[in-house]
Amino acid sequence: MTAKTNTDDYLRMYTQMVRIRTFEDNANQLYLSAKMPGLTHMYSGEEAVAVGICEALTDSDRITSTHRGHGHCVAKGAEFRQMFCELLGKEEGYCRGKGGSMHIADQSHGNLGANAIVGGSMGIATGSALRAKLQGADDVTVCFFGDGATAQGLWYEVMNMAALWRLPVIYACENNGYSEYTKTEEIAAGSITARAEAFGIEAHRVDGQDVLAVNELAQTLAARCRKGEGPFFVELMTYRYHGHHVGDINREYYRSKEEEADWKENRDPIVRFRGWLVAQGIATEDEIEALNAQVKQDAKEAVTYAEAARYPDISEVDMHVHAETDPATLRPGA
Amino acid sequence: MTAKTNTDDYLRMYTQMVRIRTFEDNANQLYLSAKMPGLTHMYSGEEAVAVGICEALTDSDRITSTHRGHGHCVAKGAEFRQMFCELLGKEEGYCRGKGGSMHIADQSHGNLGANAIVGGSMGIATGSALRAKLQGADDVTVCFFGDGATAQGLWYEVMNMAALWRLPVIYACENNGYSEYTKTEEIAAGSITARAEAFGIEAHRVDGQDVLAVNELAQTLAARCRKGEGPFFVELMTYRYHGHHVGDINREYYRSKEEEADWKENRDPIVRFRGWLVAQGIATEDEIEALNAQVKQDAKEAVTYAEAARYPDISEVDMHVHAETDPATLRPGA
Amino acid sequence: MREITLSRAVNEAIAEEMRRDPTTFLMGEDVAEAGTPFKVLSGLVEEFGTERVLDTPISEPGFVGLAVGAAMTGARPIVDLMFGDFLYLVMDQLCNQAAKQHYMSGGKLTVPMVLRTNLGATRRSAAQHSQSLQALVAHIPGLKVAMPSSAYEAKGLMKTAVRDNNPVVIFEDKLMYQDKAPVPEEEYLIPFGEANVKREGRDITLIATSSMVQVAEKAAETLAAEGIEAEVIDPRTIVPLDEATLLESVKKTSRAIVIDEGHQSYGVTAEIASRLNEKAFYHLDAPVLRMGAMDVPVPFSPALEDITVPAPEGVADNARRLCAGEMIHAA
Amino acid sequence: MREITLSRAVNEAIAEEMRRDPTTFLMGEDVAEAGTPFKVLSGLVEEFGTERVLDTPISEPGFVGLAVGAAMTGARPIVDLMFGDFLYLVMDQLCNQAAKQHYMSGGKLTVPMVLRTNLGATRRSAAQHSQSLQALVAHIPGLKVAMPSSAYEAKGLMKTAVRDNNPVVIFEDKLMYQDKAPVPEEEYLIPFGEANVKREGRDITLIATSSMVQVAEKAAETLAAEGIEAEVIDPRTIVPLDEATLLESVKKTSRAIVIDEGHQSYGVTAEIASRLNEKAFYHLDAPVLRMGAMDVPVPFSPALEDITVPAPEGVADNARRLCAGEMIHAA
Ligand SMILES: Cc1ncc(C[n+]2csc(CCOP(=O)(O)OP(=O)(O)O)c2C)c(N)n1
Ligand SMILES: Cc1ncc(C[n+]2csc(CCOP(=O)(O)OP(=O)(O)O)c2C)c(N)n1
Ligand SMILES: [Mg+2]
Ligand SMILES: [Mg+2]
Repeated sequence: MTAKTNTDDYLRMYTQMVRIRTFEDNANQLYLSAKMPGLTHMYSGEEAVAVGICEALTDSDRITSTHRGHGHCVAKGAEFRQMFCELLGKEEGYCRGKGGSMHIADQSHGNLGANAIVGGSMGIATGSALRAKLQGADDVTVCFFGDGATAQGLWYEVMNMAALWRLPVIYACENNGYSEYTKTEEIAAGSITARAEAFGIEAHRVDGQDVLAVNELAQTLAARCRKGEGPFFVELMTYRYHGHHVGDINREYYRSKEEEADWKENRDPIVRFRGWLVAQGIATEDEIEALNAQVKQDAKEAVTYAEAARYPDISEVDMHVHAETDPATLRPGA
Repeated sequence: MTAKTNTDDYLRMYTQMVRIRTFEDNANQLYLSAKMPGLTHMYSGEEAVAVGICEALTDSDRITSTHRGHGHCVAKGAEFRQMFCELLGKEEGYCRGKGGSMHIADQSHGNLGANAIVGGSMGIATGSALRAKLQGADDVTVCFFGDGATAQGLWYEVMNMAALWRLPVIYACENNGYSEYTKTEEIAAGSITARAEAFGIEAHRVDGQDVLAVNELAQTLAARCRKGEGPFFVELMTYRYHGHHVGDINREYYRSKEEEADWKENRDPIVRFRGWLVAQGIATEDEIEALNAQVKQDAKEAVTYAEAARYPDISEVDMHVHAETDPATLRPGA
Repeated sequence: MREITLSRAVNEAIAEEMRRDPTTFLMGEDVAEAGTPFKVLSGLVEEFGTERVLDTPISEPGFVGLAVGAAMTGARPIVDLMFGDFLYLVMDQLCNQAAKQHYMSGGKLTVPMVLRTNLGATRRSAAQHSQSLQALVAHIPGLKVAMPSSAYEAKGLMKTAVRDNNPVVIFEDKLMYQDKAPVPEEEYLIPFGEANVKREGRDITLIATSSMVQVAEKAAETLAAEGIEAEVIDPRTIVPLDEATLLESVKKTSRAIVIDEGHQSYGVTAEIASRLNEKAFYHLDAPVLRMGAMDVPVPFSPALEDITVPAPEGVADNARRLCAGEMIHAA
Repeated sequence: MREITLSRAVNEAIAEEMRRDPTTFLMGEDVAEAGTPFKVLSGLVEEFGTERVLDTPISEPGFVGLAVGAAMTGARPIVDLMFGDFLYLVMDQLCNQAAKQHYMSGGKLTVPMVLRTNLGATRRSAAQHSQSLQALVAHIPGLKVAMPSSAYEAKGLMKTAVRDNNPVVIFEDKLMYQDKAPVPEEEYLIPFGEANVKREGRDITLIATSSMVQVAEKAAETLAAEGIEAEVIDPRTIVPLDEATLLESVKKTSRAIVIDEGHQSYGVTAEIASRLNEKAFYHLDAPVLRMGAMDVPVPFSPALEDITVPAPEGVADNARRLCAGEMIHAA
C-alpha cells in the first residue's frame, strides 16, 4: 500500500484505469453501431495490470503490447484522440490509420506497439532490452502477453538469452484464464512460473486486480532491472469482462455467466481501488464521480473528433513500405 | 546392473557399441581420404546413449535422430551396407543416396530419420507418439537431440502438448557439453531438467557413458510409457570424441586436449562395459577381441561394397518429389 | 441443386473423410467446441469426439510438427491454421520437414497431411491477418497447393487433399465462408491439376485464383455487355498446375490477364504469366498482364485497404486496353 | 588492384561499418571465437569484443526477434543466419514483424537491420542445407534483398545494407567464400537497385543472380567463341530491382534468359521474366527463357545434385537455340 507515496500518484492510477475502461466502452459502442472497421479485443477487467505496471515506468522505458492492447497504450500515456482516430482508420491516428487496433503503437511514450501475432513481440521486447544493455542505457522493457502466448516457443528462446545476458526485461503474463474460447488449464501443462524459473529467472505471481500490489512489484522489479538484476517474470492473475473480441457475444459454451459475474462484482480493480481511495481519505465519492465524468466527457469528445476526422489520402497507400535512407549517408567517408 | 538378464543381451549391447565406433572410424576415414561427399558428424564417444536406449525398444517403437545420427541408426538395427551406401550417395543406400548422412532413415526398424535442422524432429517424434495414442498402439517414440537443441522453441511447444495429452514419448537429450564450437553453459541458462519438469514432465539425468544405467532407465520409462504414464525427459551426460564434424580438426580454441583425453581415457563407454563383461565372466578378453575383429571385418566389407556400388541413375532426380496416390482411392465411393 | 455455404462445404468434406477413414483426425486452435473463430468446423467434435478433434495450444510450429510425425507413421492429420498469415511460423515444419521427407528418404516415408488455412484482405484485419501467401508454399517442391474458389471447389478439393499421399496446403478465402454455391448431395472429388473453365470466350483469357475468380467473372460480365468475350479459368490447384488448359485457352484468345490476391512481385501471377509467355509466345497479340495485390503490407484503413487488391473494374479496364491493342507498359 | 576472397570482403565490410557506427553489432551462432563455420567473421570478436559480437544459442526465431527489437529502438544489428535454409524458422520475425513495422506504424518505427545468410547447392549438404530461398523474402513488401555475385559486390552491398534504414536480407553464395576478386582498398558502397552490366553484347541478354553470374559469364565466353555476343547483367539487388537497365538491354538484344539458383517454379526468374515480357514485349524476338534450379528437394548424391542447378553448357545451349530462332517450348 506504499507503492506510490502521494495523492497525485494514486489519483493518476485511478484515472488511468477509468480511462481504459471508458476507452473500451466507447470502442465497443463504435463496433456495435458498425462505425468501427473490423474487430477489436477489449481490455476491460484487466486495467490494474497495465496501469500498475506502466505507472512504475518512465517515458524512456519501453513496452510491447498485444492484440488486446488498448489498455497498455492508454496506461503508457497515449491520448484518446489519436487512439480513436487509429481505431477508425483515420489519418490522425497514431499510425496514420495504417495499423488499426491490433498494431497501435506510440513511439513517443515508449509503446513499441500492439501485435497481432500471439507472442510475436517477445523477441522485440527482449531486443529492446539488449539494446539498452549494449548502449549502457538504464531503461527497462516490459513485455506484455497473455497466458495463451506461453505456448509459443519463441518465449523460451528469448527467456534463455535474457537470462544468459541479464537483460533488463520484465515478462508480464496477463493470465486471464482463457485464450480465445479455451480455458488455460486445457492448453498449459505444469506451471507457468516454473517455466521461467527453469531458465534461472526470478518469477512472481500477483493479484492482477489489485493495482497497488501490481505497482509495488513493478517498481521493485524495474529498479532491480536498472541495477542489472533482470530479467524477471510476473504472472498477473486477471480476467477479461468481454468476449475474446467484441463479436464474441454468446460465451456460455466456454464460460459461465456466474463466473463472469463473480469477477465483475467481487474483484473489479476499479471498484476496489476506488473503495480504498475513499477509505484512505484520498478522494471523496464526489471527487471520484467528477473525475469519472470528466473522463467520459473526454472520451466522448475524442470519439466525435475521430468520427469527423479524415481518412488518409489514397496516395498514402504505397508510402512507408520502405523507410527513407539519407543518400548522404551512403557515400564513402560518410 | 540387472537391466538385461542374459548374456546374449549384454553381448549384443557391447557389439552394437563397437559397431557404432567402427562405423564412425570408417566414415571418418572415407572423409579423410576424400571418398565421402560432404561432411559428417561422428557419434564416437556417445555409443552408450544410443545403444542403452535402443536396446530397450522394439522394431515397432520409433525414434527420431539428429545430424549426429549414425549411432542411433546402427543402434536401432540398421545394416552397414545400406548405411555406407547412403553416406556415399549410392542407389542401394537406405534413402537411395538422396538423403545422405544427415537424413539417413530406416523405416523398417522404426528410425524415422536423421534431421539437419537442429531440433527439427521434435515435432515428428511427438506426432508419432500422438498417432500411437490415437490409434491405441502401444509403441513408444524416443526423440534424440543434443543439448544445443534445447534452445529451439519447438521443444517447449511439443513438450506442452505431450504433457497435456500424456503421450508415449521420451525426450532424450544427449548433453555432450557443446553445440558446435560453444560450451553448453554459455548458451543454456538455468537447468535443462527443470525446463521439462516445468511442464509437469518427469525428468531424469543419467551417466551417458554407462550403458547399463542408460538401458535400465530406458526400459523402465518405455514400460511406463506403454502404460500411459509418459511423457518423460532424460538428460544423458556424454561427450563427443571428434570435432563437431569430421572437418573440425583444430579444436583447442574451444576445448582442451586434456579434457578430451580425460573423457577418452577414463570414461569410455566401450572400455568400461568391456571391463565389466570380463569381470562378470560374461566374456573373455579373447572372445571380445574376436568380436571386435569380426565387426571390423564386416565394416571393411561393407565399405568396399559401397565404394563399388552404383550411383542412382540420373532419371531418379525428379522421382519421389511427390508420393503417388492410387487414382482408385480418389473416386467417389472409394 | 441445393446451395450451401463454403463453410458448410468444408465441414461436410472433412466429416465425410473422417467417417471414411478412421486414421484421419483434425487438430488446431479452437477447432473443437468453438469450431474455429469462423465456425467452419462446428459440430465435428460432437460427431467425432475430442480424440479426433483436438484443441491445441497456440503452438503453430509445434502442432504442425506433430501432424508431420503422425502422418509419417500412419495417420492422416488435417491441421487447421487459423490465419494464412501464421504460415510464416510453420514454414520449417512444412517446407524443411513435411515437403522433403518423401524425397529425402528415397520414397520410403510419406507425409499425407492437409494444412487448411485461408487468404484474403478487405476484412479490416490489418497487415498480419490479411495476407495471401500461396506463392511461398507453391515455390517449395514436395507440397501441393489448392485454392478453392467456391463452396463446390472447397468441398471437392478438400476431399482429394485428405486422400492425397502428400502434404497439401489448402487456402480458403476467409471472406467467402458465407457465400453459397450449388453443391451436389452425392459424393464427388475434384482431381488436382485440372483447371476449370468457368466461362468461355474468344477474346481474352482471365486466369484467376480463389477470391479472384469472382472478380474475373464480374469483369467478364461487364466486358460481355461491351461485346468482349472473356474466357475465365480457375486453375483450382497451383501445384500441380494445369498448364495444358491454360495454354489452350490463351492460344485461342491470344491475350491473357492473370489475377491472384497475393502480392504481385515474386508472386503467383509471375509464374503463370511466365509459363504462358514461354509456351504460347508466338500466339500472343499482347503481353500477358498480371494483377496481384499491391506490394504493400495490407493497410488497416478501409480507405486504403480496398485499393490494394484487384477489383472487377480494374480487370475490365486492362482487358479492354489489351483487346484494343494498347500496350499497357511497352515503350 | 588487390584481390581478396568473398569471405574477407564480407569481413572487411562489417568491420568497417562497426568501426563507423557504434550502434552496429553482430549476433548469431558461433560468430565470435569460431567466426562462423565458414570462418567469415574471424577476428571480429578480437577487435570489437563479446559485447558487440554475440554468440547466441541455437534459437533462430529468438535472435532474429531480438535484432528486430534492438533495431526498433536505436541499434543496427547484423544477424548471421548460418544457412539460408533456416530462413523458414525466422519467417514470422522477418516478414510479419521486421518487414511491416514501418508501414504499420505509419512511418514512425524503423527496423534498420541486416540478415546475412547464404544460398547454393552442389556442396553435398543435402536438402536442408542447400536451398536458395531468395524468392520467399523477395515476395514480402518491406524487405530489401541483396545477392552479391563476387567479393566486390559482397563488400559494397553489405556496407549499404548496414546503413539502409530497412530490414535487408543478403544472400552470399556459400561456394564462393574462397573465390577472389579485385576489391579496392578505398572505401566504396554499391547502391541498391543498380544492376551491373558485367559484359556487353548485342545478341542476347543473360540476367543472372549471385552464383549464376559466373555461370552466365562462362556461357557468354563459350558463345563468344561461336560469334554470339551475350550481354551479362547482374541485378545485384532483386528488391529493389533495376528494371530500367534490364529493359534497356533486352530492347537492344531482343532475347533474354533469366538464371537464378532458386527453384524455378514460383521463383525469382518468373518475376524478372514477367517484367521483361510485360514491358518489352514488342521488342522480343523470342520468349524470355527461365533457368532456375529443378523443382526437387536438393538430393545428396553427387550424381544427382549437380544436374539440379543451371550450368554454363545448359545456358549456352538455350542461348544458341534462342538466337537460331528456335522456339524452345512454343507449339
Ligand atoms: C500466432 C497466433 N496464433 C493464433 C492467433 C489467434 N489468436 C488471437 S488472440 C488468441 C488467444 C490469445 O490468448 P492469450 O495469449 O491468453 O491472450 P488474451 O486474448 O487472453 O488476452 C489467439 C489464439 C494469433 N493471433 N496469433
Ligand atoms: C536450426 C539449426 N540451426 C543451426 C544449425 C547448425 N548446427 C548444426 S549442429 C549444431 C550444434 C548442435 O548442438 P547439439 O544440439 O548439442 O548437438 P551435437 O552436435 O552436440 O550432437 C548447429 C548449431 C542447424 N543445423 N539447424
Ligand atoms: Mg488469456
Ligand atoms: Mg551437444
